[in-house]
Amino acid sequence: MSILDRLVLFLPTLGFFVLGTVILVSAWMVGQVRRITHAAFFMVLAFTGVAGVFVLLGADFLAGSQVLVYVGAIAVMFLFAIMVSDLKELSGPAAGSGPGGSGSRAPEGDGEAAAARTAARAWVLLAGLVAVAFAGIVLAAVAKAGLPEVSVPAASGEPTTVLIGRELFTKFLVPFEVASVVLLAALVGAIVLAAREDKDRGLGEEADSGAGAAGRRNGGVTA
Amino acid sequence: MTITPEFRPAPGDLEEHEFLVNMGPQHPSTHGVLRVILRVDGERLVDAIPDIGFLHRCFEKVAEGWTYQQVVPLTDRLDYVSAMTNELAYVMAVEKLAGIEVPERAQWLRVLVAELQRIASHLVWFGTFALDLGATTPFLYAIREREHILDLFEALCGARLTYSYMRIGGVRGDLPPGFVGKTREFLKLMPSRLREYENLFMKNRIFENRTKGIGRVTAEEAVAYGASGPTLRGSGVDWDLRRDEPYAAYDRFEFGVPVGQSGDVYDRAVCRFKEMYESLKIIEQVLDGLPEGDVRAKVPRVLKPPAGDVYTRVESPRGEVGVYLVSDGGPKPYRVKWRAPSFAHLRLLPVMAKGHMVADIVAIIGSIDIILGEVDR
Amino acid sequence: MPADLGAFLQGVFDQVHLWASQSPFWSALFTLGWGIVKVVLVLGFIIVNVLVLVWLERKFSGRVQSRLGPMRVGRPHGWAQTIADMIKLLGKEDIVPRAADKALFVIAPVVIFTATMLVYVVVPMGPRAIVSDLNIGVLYLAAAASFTVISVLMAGWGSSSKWSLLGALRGAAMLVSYEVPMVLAVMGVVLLSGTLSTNAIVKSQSGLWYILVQPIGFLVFLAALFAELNRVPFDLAEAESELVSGFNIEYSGLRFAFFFLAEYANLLALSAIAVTLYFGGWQGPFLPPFVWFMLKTYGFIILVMWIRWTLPRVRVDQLLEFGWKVLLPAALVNLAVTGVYVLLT
Amino acid sequence: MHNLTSLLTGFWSFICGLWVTLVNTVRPPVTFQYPEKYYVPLEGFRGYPALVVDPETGETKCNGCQACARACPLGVIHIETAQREDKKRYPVEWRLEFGRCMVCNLCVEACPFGALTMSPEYEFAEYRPEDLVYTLGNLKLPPEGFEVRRLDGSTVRTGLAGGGRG
Amino acid sequence: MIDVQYAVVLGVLLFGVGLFGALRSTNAVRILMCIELMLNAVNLNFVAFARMLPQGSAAGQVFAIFVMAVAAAEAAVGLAIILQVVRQRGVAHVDRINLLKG
Repeated sequence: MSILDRLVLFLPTLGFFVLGTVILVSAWMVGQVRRITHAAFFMVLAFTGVAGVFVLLGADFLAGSQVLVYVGAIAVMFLFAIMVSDLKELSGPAAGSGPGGSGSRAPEGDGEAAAARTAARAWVLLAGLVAVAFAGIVLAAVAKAGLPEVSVPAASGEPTTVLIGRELFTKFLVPFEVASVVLLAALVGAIVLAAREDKDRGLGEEADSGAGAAGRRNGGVTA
Repeated sequence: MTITPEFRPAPGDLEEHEFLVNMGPQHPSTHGVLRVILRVDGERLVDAIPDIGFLHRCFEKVAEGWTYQQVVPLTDRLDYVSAMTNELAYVMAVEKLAGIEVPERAQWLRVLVAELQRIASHLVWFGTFALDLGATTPFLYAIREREHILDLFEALCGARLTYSYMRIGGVRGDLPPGFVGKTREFLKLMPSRLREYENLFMKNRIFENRTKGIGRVTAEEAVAYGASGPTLRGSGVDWDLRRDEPYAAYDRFEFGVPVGQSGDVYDRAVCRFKEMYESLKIIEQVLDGLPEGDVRAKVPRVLKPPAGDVYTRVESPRGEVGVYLVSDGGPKPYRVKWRAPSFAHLRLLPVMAKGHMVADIVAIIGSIDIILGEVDR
Repeated sequence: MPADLGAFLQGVFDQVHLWASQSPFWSALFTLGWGIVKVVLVLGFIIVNVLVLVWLERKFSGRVQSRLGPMRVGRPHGWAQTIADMIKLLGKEDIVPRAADKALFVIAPVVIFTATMLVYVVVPMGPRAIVSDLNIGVLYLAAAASFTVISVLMAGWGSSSKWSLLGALRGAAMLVSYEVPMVLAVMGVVLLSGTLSTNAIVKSQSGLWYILVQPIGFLVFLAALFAELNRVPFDLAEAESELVSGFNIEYSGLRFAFFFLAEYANLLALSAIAVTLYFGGWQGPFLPPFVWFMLKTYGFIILVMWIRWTLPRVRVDQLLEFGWKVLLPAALVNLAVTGVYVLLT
Repeated sequence: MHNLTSLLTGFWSFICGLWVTLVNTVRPPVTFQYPEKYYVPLEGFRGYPALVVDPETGETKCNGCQACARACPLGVIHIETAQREDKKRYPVEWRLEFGRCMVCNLCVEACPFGALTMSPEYEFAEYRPEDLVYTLGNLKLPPEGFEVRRLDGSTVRTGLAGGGRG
Repeated sequence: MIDVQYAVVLGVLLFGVGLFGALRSTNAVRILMCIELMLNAVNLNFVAFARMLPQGSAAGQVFAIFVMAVAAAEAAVGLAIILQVVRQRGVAHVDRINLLKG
C-alpha cells in the first residue's frame, strides 16, 4: 500500500474532522454571535453538519430526516418567531449578559454598571466551568468504558430504510404511537399558545391566518 | 395619533408588531404616482393613508390664464384614460354659460365617442385590475381590444390618447369615411371578447375569492364620501347621470345601469364590467339613428360668455366629473373648479382598507379605478 | 450508430473503472474525476436548459398574449435574448444596500442556487443517467427543498427591506406548508413502487404511469409544485403587484442572476421530478430514454407555464387555507386509500 | 358536500380560463417589429403642425398673420415676417418649439389660409433638446406627402402640396 | 476509516458547547436554540452507539428519530411560550421573567 493509498483512506476521517470543526464552531457561534438571526443561521449550519456526520456514519435515512426536520421545520420555526416578532428585546445582543440585568442596558450609577459587568463575567465563567466539567467527566467515562472499536462505514446488509422501518413498526410501535401523540399535543399546544387574541379586531378566526401566525402553526405541523 | 405624510414614527407611536410601509410613489400598482402609507400588523392593514400631489400640474390655475377654447386640450390631461368625457364636461359648462345651442348630430357624436371612451377606459381598468391581482394575460387582451377603439379615435381626431375632439358648440369634425363600418365590426367582435374575459378572469374562482367581501362600502358611506359612478353603484345606489339627469343626447337611448349590492371589490368590478355591455348597446343605437346635419354651431372666434357661474356634470367611466365655471365676461374663465371622481374615491381608501391585508389594498385601489392625473390635477 | 457509440463509451468506462479499482488511491481519483465530470455535465445541462427555458417562457407568454415575444437578439425569434440578458446582468453594478445584513445578503443567492443544484443529484434522465441513485431519493428531495426556505428567509431578512421581509415570510410560510402535502402526495407513489429511489420508481412504471392510478395525488403534487416554484397563482413571495418583487427586491446584477437562474433551474428540476414520479420518467417506446425524458419534461413545463399565464394570484391567507384545508386532507385520503390498496394486493 | 362542489366549480373555472388562453394562443399576434415594419398612421393623424407648400411657387402659404400663434395655448409658435415687393408678407422665420407643443390642433383650425396642417409623422426623438425647435426649413411638408391609412383599409397620400385638413 | 468513538467524542463536545451557550445566554430564544444543539449531540451519540450494536439492528437510529420528534415538539411549544411571554411582558430575557417572585 503506497502512501497515496493511505492518504486516500484517511480522507473520510479528514472529512469527519472538517465537519466536526464546522459543527463545533457554528454551535459556539449560536451562543456567542451578537445578532440572534445570525445565531439561527449558524444553528442551521450546525444541523447540516450533523446531517453530514450521519452520512459518514452510514445513517443516510437519518441524515435526510435531520435536514428535513431540523433545517426545514425547526430552524424555519425559529427564524419565523424571530422575524415575526421583530422585537429589540428578542433580536438584541444577549451574549455577555448575566443574571441581574444585561451589560448593555445602562443602569443609573457607574458603580452599579461595573458591578453588573462583574456579575456577568462571573456568570460566564461559571457557565464555562460547568460545561467543561461536564465534557471532561463524560469524556473520561467514555475513555474508561473502553468502547469497542468499530469502523464505519461498515458493510451493511440492508438499506437503513428497511431496518428502521422494521424496527419502528415492530419493536418500537408503542413509543412510535406515543411520539405521534406527543407531536399532536405539541401542535395543539403551540397553536393555542401562539394564536393571538383578536377580540379587539372583531375579525375572529380570520385574523390569525396572516403570515406570522400561519408560519408558526406550520412549523408545528411539519415537525 | 394621526399619521401625516411627513410622519416619522417615534418609539411608542406604533403598537407592538406594527410598522409603516411606504407603498409608492414608485410601486407597480398605484396607477400613476400615488403614495399610500400603510400601517400594517404583519400582513394586516391597520390603516392606509393616501398621500397625493405627485402629479400636480396646476390645471385649475393654468386654465384661468387661457381662453375658453384653449382649455379643451388641457382637460384631456386630467383623466388621461378617459379624455373624451373630460372634454365633454368642460365644453358643456362653457356652452351652458354662453347659451350655445349644439346641433343634434354633434350631440349624438358626443354620446358615441363618450361611450367608446367608456369601453376603452373600462378595458384599461380591467387589464390593470387583473394585473393588480396577479394575472398578466387579461391586461394584454384588454389592451388589444382597446386598440380597436383607439384606431377609431385616431381616424376621428388624429390622436390616440389626448383627443382634443370636443369643441365649444359641437365637435371638431364629422366621422371619417369607414368609421361606421369599423365601429360595427367592433360591436360585433366585442361581446364575444367580453365573454372570453369573463371566462378567463371575472368568473375565475381565485378572482372571486380575492374580491368578495373585500373593501366593503355601505351605501350610506358611499353617498357620504361623495362616491359616484361604478363605485357608488357597486354599493347598491342606483344613480347614473346619463339616465337620471340626461345630458347630450342620452335621453334618446335605451340602456341598463348595472347595480351591485354589497359594495365590495367584486360588486364594483362586476358593475364596471357589465357597463361595457350597456355601452355597446348605446353605440349601436347611435349608429342606427345618427341624424344628419352640422357638427358644430357657429361660435365667435373670441368667445366672451356673460358674467356668471355654472356647474355641469357628466358621467365619466370613473364617476361624476363636475365642472364649476365662473366667468367675469372676459375671454378667459375667471375660475375653473374640477370635481374629480377619483379624488372622492381615494378618500374612501382608508375606509375600505381597514382590517384587510396588504394584498387587498392593491385590489381595492384597482377596484376604484383611480387616475392620479385627475386626483392631483 | 449512437447506440454503438454508447456501448463503446460504456466499454471504455468499464475498462478504466476496472483498472482504477486496483488501488484505493486510483479508485478515489477515479471517483473524484468521474464526480467532477458529472457535476460539469449537470451544470452545463442546467445552464443550457435555463437559457432555453427563459426564452421559452417569454415566447410562450407572448404567444398566449397575442404578442411576438423577444424577436430582436438572434434570428429567428430572438433565440439569443436570454444570453444577452445574462450578459447584461453580469455587467450590472453589484449593489449591496447600506442597511443590509451583508453576510446574509451575500450568502442567500449561493444557498438557493446550491439547494437547486442538490435536487439534480437524484433526477434520473435515463436508465443510467443519474448522478447518484440514492436509496432515500424522495426523502433527499424533500430535504434539499428545505434549504430553499432558509435562503428565502436569508434574502428577505438580509435585505433589511420591509417589502422583502414580507415577501420572505410569505414565501417561507408557503414553502413550509406546501411541502407537507407535497411529500404526502409523493408518499402515495412511494407506497405503490415500494421504494424511495427515484430510478426504481421510474422502472416500476414500465406498465402504467402513476398519474393514472394517483390522479388526486398528482393534482395535490401539481398545486404544491406551483408553491415550491413560486409561480402564479402562488407567486406570493415575489408578488410583483403587491410586494414589488418580494424577497429579491434589493438584489441586482450577478446576485439577482443567481436567483433568476435558481428559479428556472428549480422549474426544470421539479418538472423532471414530476415526470419521474407520475409520467414514467425516461420510459417510452422507440426513442432513446433521454429524449423521452426531455420531451416529457418540456411538455410538463409548458403545462406549468400555461397555467401561470392564465390564473391570477391568490391571497396569502387563502393560500395557507387551501394548503391546510384542501391539499393536506386530499393528500392524506389519497395516502390512506393507496395504503389500503397496497395492503390488499 | 358543499365544499366539494365549490372545489369542483372552482376547478372548472380554471379550465374555462385555460381554454381561453389556449384559444388565444392560436390567434395571430397583434404586435409587430416596429422599425422593420413601420406603423402607417390613419388619415388625419396629428404628428406636428407643419407648413403646407404651395405647388406653384414652392413657397409656404403662410403670410404671417399670427392667428396660429395667438390660438396656441402654450405660445410655442413664433413667426417673423418680411414684406415682398408685391406687398405680400411672407415668413422669414417660423419657429415651433415642438418640445412644448401638445399637438392640440388649435393652430391648424385657427389658420384662415389653410397654410398649416398636421403632419402624420411620429418619429420625433432627438439627442439634443434644441433639435426639438423646428424652423422653417424642417417644418415644410415634403411635396410628395405621406402615405396614410383609412379605416376601410385603403391607403391614400396626404399632406400633398395644396392639401390640408382643417 | 472513522472510528465510531470519534463521533461519540464529537457528540460530547457538541453537548458541552450547547450547554455553555444555554447557560451563559439570557435570551430565551437563544437558550432554546442551544437546547436544540444539545439534542443534536444526543442524536449523534445514539447513531454512533447504534453502530456498536450487532448488524441488522437500528435501535439507535430509531431512538434518534424519537429525539427528533421530541425536539420538534419542544421547539414548537417552547417558542410559542416565549412568544406569548414576549407579547405580554415585552421581555425575552429569562432573568427578567420573574413573575413568580412577585
